[in-house]
Amino acid sequence: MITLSHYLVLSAVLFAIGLVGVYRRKNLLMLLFSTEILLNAANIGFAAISKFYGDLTGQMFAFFIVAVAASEVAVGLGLMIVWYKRRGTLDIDSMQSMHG
Amino acid sequence: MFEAIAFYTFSAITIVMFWITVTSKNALYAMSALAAGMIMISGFFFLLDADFLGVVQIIVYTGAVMALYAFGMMFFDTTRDVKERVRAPKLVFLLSGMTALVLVIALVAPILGDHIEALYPMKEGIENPQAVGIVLFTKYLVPFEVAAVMLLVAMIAGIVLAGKKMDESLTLKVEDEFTQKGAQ
Amino acid sequence: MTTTGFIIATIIKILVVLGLFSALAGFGTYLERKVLAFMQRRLGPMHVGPYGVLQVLADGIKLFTKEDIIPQNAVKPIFMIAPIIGAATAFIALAAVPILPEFEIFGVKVHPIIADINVGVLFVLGVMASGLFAPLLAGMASSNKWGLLGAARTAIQLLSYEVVTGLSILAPLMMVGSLSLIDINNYQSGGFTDWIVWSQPVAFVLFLIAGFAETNRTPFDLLEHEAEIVSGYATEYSGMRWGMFFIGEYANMITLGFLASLIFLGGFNDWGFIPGGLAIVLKVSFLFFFFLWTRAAWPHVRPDQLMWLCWKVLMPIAVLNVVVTGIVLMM
Amino acid sequence: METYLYIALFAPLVGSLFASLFADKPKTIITGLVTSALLFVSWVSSVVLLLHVAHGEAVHVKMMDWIQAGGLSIPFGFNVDAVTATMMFVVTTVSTVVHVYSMGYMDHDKSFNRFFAWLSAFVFSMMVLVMSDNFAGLFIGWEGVGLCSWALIGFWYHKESASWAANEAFIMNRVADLGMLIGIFLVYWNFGSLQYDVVFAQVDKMDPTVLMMTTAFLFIGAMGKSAQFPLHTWLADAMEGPTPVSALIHAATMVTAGVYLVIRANPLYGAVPEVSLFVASLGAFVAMFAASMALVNRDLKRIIAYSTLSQLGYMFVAAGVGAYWVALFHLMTHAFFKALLFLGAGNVMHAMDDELDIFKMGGLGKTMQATMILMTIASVALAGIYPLAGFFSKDKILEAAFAGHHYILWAVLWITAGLTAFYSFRLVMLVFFGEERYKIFGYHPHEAYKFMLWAMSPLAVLAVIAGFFEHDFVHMIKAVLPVEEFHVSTGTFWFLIIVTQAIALGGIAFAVWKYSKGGFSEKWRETFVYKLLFNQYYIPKIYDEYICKPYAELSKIAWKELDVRVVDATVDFIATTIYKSGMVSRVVQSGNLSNMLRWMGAGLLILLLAAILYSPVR
Amino acid sequence: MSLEQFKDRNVAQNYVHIPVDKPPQKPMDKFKQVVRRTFKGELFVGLWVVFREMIKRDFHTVKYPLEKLPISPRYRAVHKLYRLLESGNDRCIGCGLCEKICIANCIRLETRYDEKQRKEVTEYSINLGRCIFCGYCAEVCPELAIVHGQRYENASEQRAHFVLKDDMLTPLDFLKEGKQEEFPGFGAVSPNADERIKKTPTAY
Repeated sequence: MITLSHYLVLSAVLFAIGLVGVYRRKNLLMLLFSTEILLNAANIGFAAISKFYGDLTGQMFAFFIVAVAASEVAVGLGLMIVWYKRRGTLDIDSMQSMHG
Repeated sequence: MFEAIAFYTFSAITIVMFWITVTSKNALYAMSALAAGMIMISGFFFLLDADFLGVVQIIVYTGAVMALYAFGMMFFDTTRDVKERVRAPKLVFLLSGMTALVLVIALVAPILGDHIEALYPMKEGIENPQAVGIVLFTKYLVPFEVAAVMLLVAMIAGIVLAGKKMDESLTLKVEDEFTQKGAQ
Repeated sequence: MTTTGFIIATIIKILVVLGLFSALAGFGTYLERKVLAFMQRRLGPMHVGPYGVLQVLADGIKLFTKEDIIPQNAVKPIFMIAPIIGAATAFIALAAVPILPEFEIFGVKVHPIIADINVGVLFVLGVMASGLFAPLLAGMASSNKWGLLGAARTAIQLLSYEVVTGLSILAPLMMVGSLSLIDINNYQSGGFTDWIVWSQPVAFVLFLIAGFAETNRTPFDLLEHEAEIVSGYATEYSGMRWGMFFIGEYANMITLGFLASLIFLGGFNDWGFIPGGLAIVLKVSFLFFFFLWTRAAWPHVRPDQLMWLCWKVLMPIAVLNVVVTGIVLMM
Repeated sequence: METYLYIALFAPLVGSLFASLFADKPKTIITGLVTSALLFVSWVSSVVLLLHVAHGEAVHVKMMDWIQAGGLSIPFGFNVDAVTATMMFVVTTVSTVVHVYSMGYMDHDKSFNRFFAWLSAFVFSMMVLVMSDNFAGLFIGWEGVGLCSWALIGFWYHKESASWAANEAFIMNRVADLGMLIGIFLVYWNFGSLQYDVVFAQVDKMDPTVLMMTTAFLFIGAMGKSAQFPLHTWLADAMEGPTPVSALIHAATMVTAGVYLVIRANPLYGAVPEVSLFVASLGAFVAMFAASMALVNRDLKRIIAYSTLSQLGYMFVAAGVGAYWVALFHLMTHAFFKALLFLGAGNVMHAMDDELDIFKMGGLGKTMQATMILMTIASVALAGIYPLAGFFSKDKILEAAFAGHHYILWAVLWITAGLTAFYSFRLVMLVFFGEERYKIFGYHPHEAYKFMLWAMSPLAVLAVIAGFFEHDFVHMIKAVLPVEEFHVSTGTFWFLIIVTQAIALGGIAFAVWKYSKGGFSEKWRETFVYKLLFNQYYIPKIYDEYICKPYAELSKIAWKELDVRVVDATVDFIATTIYKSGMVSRVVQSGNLSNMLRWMGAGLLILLLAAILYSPVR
Repeated sequence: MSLEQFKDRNVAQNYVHIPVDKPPQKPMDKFKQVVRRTFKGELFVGLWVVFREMIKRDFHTVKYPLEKLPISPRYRAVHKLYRLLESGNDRCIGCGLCEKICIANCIRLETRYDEKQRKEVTEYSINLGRCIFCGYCAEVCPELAIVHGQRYENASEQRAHFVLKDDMLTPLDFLKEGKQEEFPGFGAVSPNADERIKKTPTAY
């Protein structure tokens, strides 16, 4: 029998994987990929809670997360393309012009 | 039983795919693995009776978001391996591991409790898309519209950012045009 | 029906659909060549078998026995997986499509649909949408500039026309009030005049146009436009991998034919004296023929015209159609 | 009626805003015309309102909620009853005249537009002051007129004396306003509201001590605004401003705000006879005190200013002895003839190229006949000669004082009446008659513009006839103010009139006789009394020596010892600490996204831990 | 298909000019064009045309290996070496001009003196893998010995694809039957060509 805990643990694990990506990757593209993983991990959690508590609010949140992800991609990719055209690299370490 | 089989299979595939995404040196691998993982996640949604969400996940994430990523990747050199200099890799795993541990503890421990009330309970006999529609267009109408506006804004931003002349400075460009017009 | 029975039935259905539709897809290539030949005052394949019927077989043998070439700089795993995605998504999309009306065989009632999910239409569209990864990954993985261009065109074309498809289907869905294809079919059970195409002609035309673009058929077959980008995403492919792209494409055409028939053309309801099963076969056949017909008759568009058409003509019309439908429904 | 109320109130504001649009532009006559026209509109509305309330009704509107915090509720409300309507009539009449007059007077000034902006703003503030139905609104108007007064006294800010005078007026008023503010706080503290009607309804239940404190503190505010002793010095110095300003603000309207406050708060003052007596006594003292200073002063405008002070003293006496309506009546008549006097002085100044010393004038009557007539009318009215306006109001004050058995007050006022007549005609004689001394100094006097004289004429008319409206006025004011019959016998009544007229006429006669013969001898100037009076009883000097200088010393100590050593050091210490901690933690801000993300992750971990540890379910 | 038809197949006498509008510039005009073309039925005209052709079943396919189209007698494909009509001797005199002029450098010939001390061509080969069928060899030949023939099926499994002298030379029996075609006109072989051939004086 699969319980809510199963899903939540899965969600946590996926979230951790996403975090590994976020911390570890230096490539902007990969960073965005990792962000998507984070969002999806959260989505699973929401959907699972929605199911096991019989409440649709969780699904609603998941919908809005999907919408946010879509807009994030549109803007993020645009910025990335601009950056790549100017600098020829997507390495985060090359974006340090604002260091204090 | 089916649910268990499906759950474990999907879990295994998803975790492996996402792990590939996170660790792969090749952007194309990462992208493909991520897309595969997204489809698997939609599988979870189907398991969780959130049919509509599952389909939206496929259409939006796999069909649109990942395709957009792929399209964006064509501007970069995707087949070349990504060169990265990872500092303090142990810290990365420590942090993520700790977070995962804490999350698991937080989620598995009976913190959530039973005193959660279903605000918008799922009713018997109403199919998922219909129920979603009802809630989405009554209680969540304003967030829904806001999300729509946000998407529109994001679209315009994307168009402006990725426009043809963006490798030059927009403001300088405008000034140039002014000077040209002045010259005429 | 017991669980075991259900599993067995499903597996049988899957096998039937897989076998039948890959055969159909292969046969589709023969049909295409024949029809195009006739329309161009040619004979088409004639030598293998009577009237060249066995040409399909010959081609299959040829493709299977051909060397599977993988370019040195290609991203190997992705390059190898891409055609499989193409074929697989095409067949997965068929899973939610009711192919025929229910019938009884050996005393068993058969639902000729693999999985009746309540979001059928969206599922089909979604899976077909994820089918765009086949050309996309293929083009990007093959380290070939034509391939890359083909992939880029895939991304923009399929992504853009998905929007039109979705919007055009929205209006009939609003009328029916369900996402299940069977419900949509039953909605039109009243006969010829009940067909949604009569109440939603604009949506039908839009859906067809977008369908052409999504299945990469002639007025919009820019992904592998020989005159411009050699063979697009499939430039580096050969042998059976190349063949799988074709099976996918033809299977997609058939799926789209089924979708259009079910949503707009009355589905598998009896049509006068013609029984439902035959009726839908006829409709799908006609639509398939229509795909070939246009290929013979119409020229391509340019990529910029394609995008112009999508975003500045079709999408506004689709949105207007949805709005008008909504207003009419509310009144 | 509400519409008229709003028009009367906001027309000056509109004019002010309109004129301020052109504030830094070169002179345009349009600003003057527009503001004058709007003031005329305001005047018409005021007249309509006056006629409306003359039957004992009141117009009360609540424009909006202004402050609504907890138990404190102060609406932006306006109330027009007889008192207010009278004040509005006075204010709008005088200000309209002054506006029109100013168009001529300020003709050659390069800040013409700014002048009108401030002038109209002043009128608006004054209207708020008189129309408000609560103490808070009154205070707003109070401060507003203070601000405008400051700006207008210091209108020629490039002159050091002008800006000094402006600041003096402003600061001295603030000192008084502190008292006023305390009074208002006391009102709110004890009565729980600032609405006039609510407050006045509760007067009977109040502790007399509380009432005394309240009224006393309110009266401090009134003292400041009406320049009563010891806060009187600013008024004479305020004559640095343009003459129309002196006419409008420092004679007719603003300085009477203190009187208005006392009249408005008459239920409070009526309940505490001690304070009222003090008010009356101080008024009488100031009347005498100021008149004495006016006797010897050589400055044209200062003489009139001291005269204003003296007349304000009269009003306070009237208010103090309980004859509030008389105070208001005298306020009105005084506004007319005093404004007229000032405007006439303005004409003289123009003619004499801003020369103010009356001993340098003389014989101007030949060239400036109209001005001479107008000023003589005003002076006669000021002296209180029948049948001009001054007679009716001033005589009533004396009668009220006598009827209240305040014989000392009456005596003081009686003497003052004589002094008033004397210095008024000393001024008239020295300016308009006698030998033409200005020729020695090379002046070429000329008459003012025609329209300026026409503008003054309404005031002259009012100065002549206003007194005859006494019965109508009494009839109207009865609804609002207590009107007592003075219990004096007819004989006494006529005796008082004759005595007063006699001393006034005596003063005039003495002045005319003395100055037609060439005035006092030089020796008179050597005497102690003359010096004392001429130096304003040395009060400015005393202030300077015993208040300003010690205060400056104290400030210096506070600056050197307290500010630099303690406050600055503390602030610097905080700043340095933050700066240094910033320098230390700057490393975190490496600009590297990856590092930032790691920090973020660490923060997430901490937050999660906190969420678990402090979870309520645990 | 008759020969006449064949000759004229590309040359229609009456050209039809299709009017071409100026391409629309403004977006609105483009939109109008789309609408016009949509509702004018141009698309359906195309559909109808192809459908009509389909049901007419008027096929033009030539089943090539089984049936072949006639070709023009002047078709210029794989070369032929001609013989003299009467005597049946080779026309080629081994002068080597063709070898010289060949721009693709694909002609090789070997000569020797025969027993009569006359020049005789022993080997004559053309590398068809390189030949571009420019016709210079035929044009330069003083004896009209080499001409282009009608053999066009020159597909080969070998890369070095040569034709040798024997493949090209007109067979004797063929010549006897008078099937070696000659065409009249400028530069053609004169009827008495055999006679006009001077014997090379061996005495020199």
